[in-house]
Amino acid sequence: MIRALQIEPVKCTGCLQCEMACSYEKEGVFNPAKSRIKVFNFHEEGRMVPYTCTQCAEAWCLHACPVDAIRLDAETGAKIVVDVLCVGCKVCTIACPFGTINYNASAGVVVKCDLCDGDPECAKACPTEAITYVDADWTGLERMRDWADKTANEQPQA
Amino acid sequence: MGWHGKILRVDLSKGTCKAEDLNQEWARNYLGQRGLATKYLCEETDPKVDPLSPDNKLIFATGPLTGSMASTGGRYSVITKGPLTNCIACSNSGGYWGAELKFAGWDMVILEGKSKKPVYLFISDDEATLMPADDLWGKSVWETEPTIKARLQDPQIRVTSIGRAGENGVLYAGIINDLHRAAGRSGVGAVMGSKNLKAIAVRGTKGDKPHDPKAFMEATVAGKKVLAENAVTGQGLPTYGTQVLMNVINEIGAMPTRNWREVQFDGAAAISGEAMHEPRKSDGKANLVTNQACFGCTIACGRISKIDEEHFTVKTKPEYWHASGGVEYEAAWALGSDTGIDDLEALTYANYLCNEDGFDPISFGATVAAAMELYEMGAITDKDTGGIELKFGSVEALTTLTELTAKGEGFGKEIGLGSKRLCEKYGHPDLSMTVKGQEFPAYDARGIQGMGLTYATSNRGACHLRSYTVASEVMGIPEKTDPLVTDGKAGLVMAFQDATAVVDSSGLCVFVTFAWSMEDIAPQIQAACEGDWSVENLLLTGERIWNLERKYNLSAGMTAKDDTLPKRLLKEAAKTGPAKGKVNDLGKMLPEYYELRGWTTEGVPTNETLDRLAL
Amino acid sequence: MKHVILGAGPGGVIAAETLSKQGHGGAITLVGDEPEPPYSRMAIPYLLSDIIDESGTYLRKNPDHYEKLGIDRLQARASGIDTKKGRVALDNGKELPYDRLLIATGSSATTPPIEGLDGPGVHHCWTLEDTRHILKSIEPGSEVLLMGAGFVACIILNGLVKRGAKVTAIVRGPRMVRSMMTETAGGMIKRWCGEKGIRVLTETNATRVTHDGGLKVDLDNSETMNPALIIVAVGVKPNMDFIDGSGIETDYGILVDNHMQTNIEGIFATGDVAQGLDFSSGGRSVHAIQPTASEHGRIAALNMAGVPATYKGSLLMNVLDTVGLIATSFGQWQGAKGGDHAEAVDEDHYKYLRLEFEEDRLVGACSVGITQHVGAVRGLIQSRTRLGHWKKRLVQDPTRFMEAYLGSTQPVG
Amino acid sequence: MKITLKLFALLGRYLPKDATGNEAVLDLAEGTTAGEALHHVGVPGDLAHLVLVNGVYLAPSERSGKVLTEGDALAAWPPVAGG
Repeated sequence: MIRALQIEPVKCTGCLQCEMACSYEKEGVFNPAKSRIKVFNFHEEGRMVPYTCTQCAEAWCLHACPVDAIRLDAETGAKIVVDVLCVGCKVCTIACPFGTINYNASAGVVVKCDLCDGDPECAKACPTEAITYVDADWTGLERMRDWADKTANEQPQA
Repeated sequence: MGWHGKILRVDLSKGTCKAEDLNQEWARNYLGQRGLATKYLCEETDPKVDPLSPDNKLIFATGPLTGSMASTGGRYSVITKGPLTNCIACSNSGGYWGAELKFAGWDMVILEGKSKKPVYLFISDDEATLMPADDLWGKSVWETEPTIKARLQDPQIRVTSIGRAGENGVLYAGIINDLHRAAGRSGVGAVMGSKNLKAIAVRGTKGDKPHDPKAFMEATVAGKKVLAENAVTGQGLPTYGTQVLMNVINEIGAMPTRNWREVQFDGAAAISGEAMHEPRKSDGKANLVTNQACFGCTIACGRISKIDEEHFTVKTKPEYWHASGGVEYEAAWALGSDTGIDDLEALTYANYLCNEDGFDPISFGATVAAAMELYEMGAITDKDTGGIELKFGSVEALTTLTELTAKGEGFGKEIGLGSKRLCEKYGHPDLSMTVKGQEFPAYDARGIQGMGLTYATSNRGACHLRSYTVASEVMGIPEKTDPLVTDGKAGLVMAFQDATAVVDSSGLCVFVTFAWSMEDIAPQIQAACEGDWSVENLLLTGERIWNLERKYNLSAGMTAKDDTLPKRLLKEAAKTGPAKGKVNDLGKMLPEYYELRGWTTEGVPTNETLDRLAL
Repeated sequence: MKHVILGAGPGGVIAAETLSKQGHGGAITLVGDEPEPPYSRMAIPYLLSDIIDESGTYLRKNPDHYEKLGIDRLQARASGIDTKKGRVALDNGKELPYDRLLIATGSSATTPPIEGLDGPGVHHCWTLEDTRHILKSIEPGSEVLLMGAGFVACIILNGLVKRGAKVTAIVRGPRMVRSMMTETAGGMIKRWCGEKGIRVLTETNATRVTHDGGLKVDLDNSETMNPALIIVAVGVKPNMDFIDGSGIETDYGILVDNHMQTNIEGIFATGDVAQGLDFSSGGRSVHAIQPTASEHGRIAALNMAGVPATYKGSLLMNVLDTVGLIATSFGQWQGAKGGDHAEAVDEDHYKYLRLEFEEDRLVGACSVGITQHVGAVRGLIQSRTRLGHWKKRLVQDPTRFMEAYLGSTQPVG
Repeated sequence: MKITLKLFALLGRYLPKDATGNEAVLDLAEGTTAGEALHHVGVPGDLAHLVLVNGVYLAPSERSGKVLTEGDALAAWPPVAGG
């Protein structure tokens, strides 16, 4: 069963433990600036919204990559950047309509969520279960897909 | 690493920014943040300095756990000589700014001199630049922060700034980061204003790493588990915030009311944490929108509120219809109980204004309360107030004075000087409910005896955050003691003072101590830093910090005479509740405290004590 | 069913892969005129910068990739199409029969009509072969004259600088990257280049190139240069000469409908050579960019395989790295008729963002120095999301676009 | 015998339906102890961390011995703290 990150903004307190866990896992330092998951603070609404790659089926980043550096992890469904192949051209960063694949200038490659090989650190670090790793069917994935359709450059066929 | 080993020195007079190495020996002796910055201040400035002169320095300091995965590891402190108290001032704040400074690669920022023109400091990793702020001067925190972010084109930049209160010399002006987190007490914002420094904006992308990553992750995971499983930090604080105390403290008869004339407030329930959850009659919505955490915090006690749009205070001001930091217990008490006001929406509005223009709601509310008493007894007249009817319970008086104080206009100018100066001016110094010039927080020392000693001996003037014996005397943390007796309180206060000095120097929030003992904290610091950070050494460090602050104050001109309480607490007995008939028995506790501290009867640390602490 | 794909760039390769995945049961022939395995021009600047070797530019890394998918590769160049008989004539004299044909022949770099510019020492930077020539011709201290200051010119600057070349870029027009950046952004990039030691001469053209004992270039500012090498990067044009007389309708490129089919049934076109539906204008444009090529390829292949797929149009978007300064542009970055905009400029820190709106919808953008979450700009444009009250916030601070995106599409309050 | 019961914070859910705010008046038999009164409304003993009778702290060991009298205010909280 494919699992996915389920994010429930209403439960998020904005502590950024997820960003710390992510950057620590991926970069070896506590550095939210390099986290693949980002919490956005909607001060005026009083809401904190964690956001990261939804590993969308469209895989805009993967399709746009000119050098085959973004691959599908068949086990987790994650779209993974192969660092040694990525040349840092950044085409994926403009192609992904969710804004969740980003260029890391110090490394010269793009970075994105890879679901930590099926054991996401952000979900483990979240103290309020605002981020959980659950069966894909349970997530708000349907809503995300609806939106992806709206964004898609292909019209759904009747 | 714990420390980056790098501090930023900014000479505002010359307009220069320089990196220098952190004094590692001092770091080993004073840990970080409060302790370490106090050491720098003591070494670099004359304690007799005029706090608002260019010769005073202003230090923004992080702790070794700031910007780490330790729960609550996001604190920073502002250390300077305080204009409200003429004592050492150390104000601690959460939010996200402190961690960002750490991620930019700095342990602390020392600001000296005075800029000719308004400036703000922009720190982007290794680069620090002073930028013109002429057009930001005169703007509130709520305008400054988004303007700087937009100008520098990075929504991820964190800003700490002063509002108009800091510019206008409100003596209890604070420094506000992330719109509503405050280094609130003792007037650190007035010092920032006196230096023509509007803000410090930081963007840090370098990150931070503990000395022993594996041990650190184990220790912090264990610590977070303890917080989650503790009923106070795992449930009570996230749900009700500090405001859960309103009914508790009122029930035990230690709720200072109407400038401490009474010890119970009949409107307490209406402004309590419970009330913030209740749907309002007017619009069916609760005042509380959500709870919010500061950086790294797995407790998340922060209140995010939204004022009823139909409430008369904001009905014609849609700019206040959004969510923002709501009232915490101390603010609700000072703006509410102490002024006799039980209108939660009005208190939220006043609290918004305090954040918006950067001033301490505790000192402000308490000063208004003192003014109300002076007004009701005829010492202050309509002529003085410009026609404001300063009666206890008057919402209009409170909100008008909040607006005037923010802007530095009319009677607001006098309110901005604090209750000590106000009461002296109008001939009733005894009615100022202060110690060393700083207004009390929300615990009546007649109903909680230990807090009397806490206030009298606090190095930054009356304050609950230097030794929160309420935890023991009221809540039974770590052990229940009787709030009405003085026995054992000297030792209790001293233990709390030293432990708090450690926590305040570490990067952690003092609220962790509701669940963590020093045994929970030590392994986290030990794994983050090099050196010996055993429980024993930490507590010795705490005691060293306390004595260093004491030495600073003595050099600044304080004496044992300043370790006292207003006459009202020593002579006027509580009228109701369990403490009925009681005053605070400071006279019994203080000598015992001096002795335990290893101080002379004049409150001066003996040479033996200083030697023991390597001071 | 015989599927023939002319052109082995990203559009052609993705089309071949898509056809293979559809399991159409026929043959797929991928025709490319270069000897190397299919590669990406987007990667050439990084070859120049020595970040990768030639194999790093290959579109697919596994040597068996095409074989495994049942894709036949053929090195040849198409010279004509007989649409009646369904045959493509090749430059090796052979003919290739097809049932479905995809023209994905891309574009070529152009050379301006300047005397002597067709001689030795003058190269494009478009193919791997070009790149090899360039790498052979420069060494530390070499003077290089770069003609052009557009997208391609900018992205190869880093490689030239890294190899130690002293670069002078000349451009006829008044600013750099005028086809994707506003005047302010172009000016910023020019200033940045100056700071990195690159000489950029705007409103300057070469009038004559001579080759007597080394290159000599006369510029119209009366300067004379003796570069070791001239690189010409002034623009590209679709490769479609070979369809002359075939009856396939063309304009600037080959005209295709929203199924990527030309006016002739069974013949499709994609990528740089195709003039297809433009998301922003609703008309038909050539968007010679990588994302469009890959989207085109996929849609065309689905239709070729009999799976009806309708294209919603390509969105113009570019990302440019000029010696470390990153810039992007999206959609109607020059603004929409009757629309309005938000702009933030920070010359000191090389940061710039301009958002173009039509009512409360984002229709275009242009940025300098912004790398995080830029894809959300595309998301907002392409979903035609109504921004509501977020528009006002964006006018105050356009850099909050990611929040605006989340605020308009996610349940935030 | 009528007493005032006050249940705060998360204990609020154990208040009788006719409560106003966090208070309710209980009519109890003479001789009812503080412990029995809390049990009467269903407050689990381990959740009642801070129990006050007329503002005075009652240790857990004293709850079963403390007999309430007419007009007493019995207040209880789960573990709480603030600052």
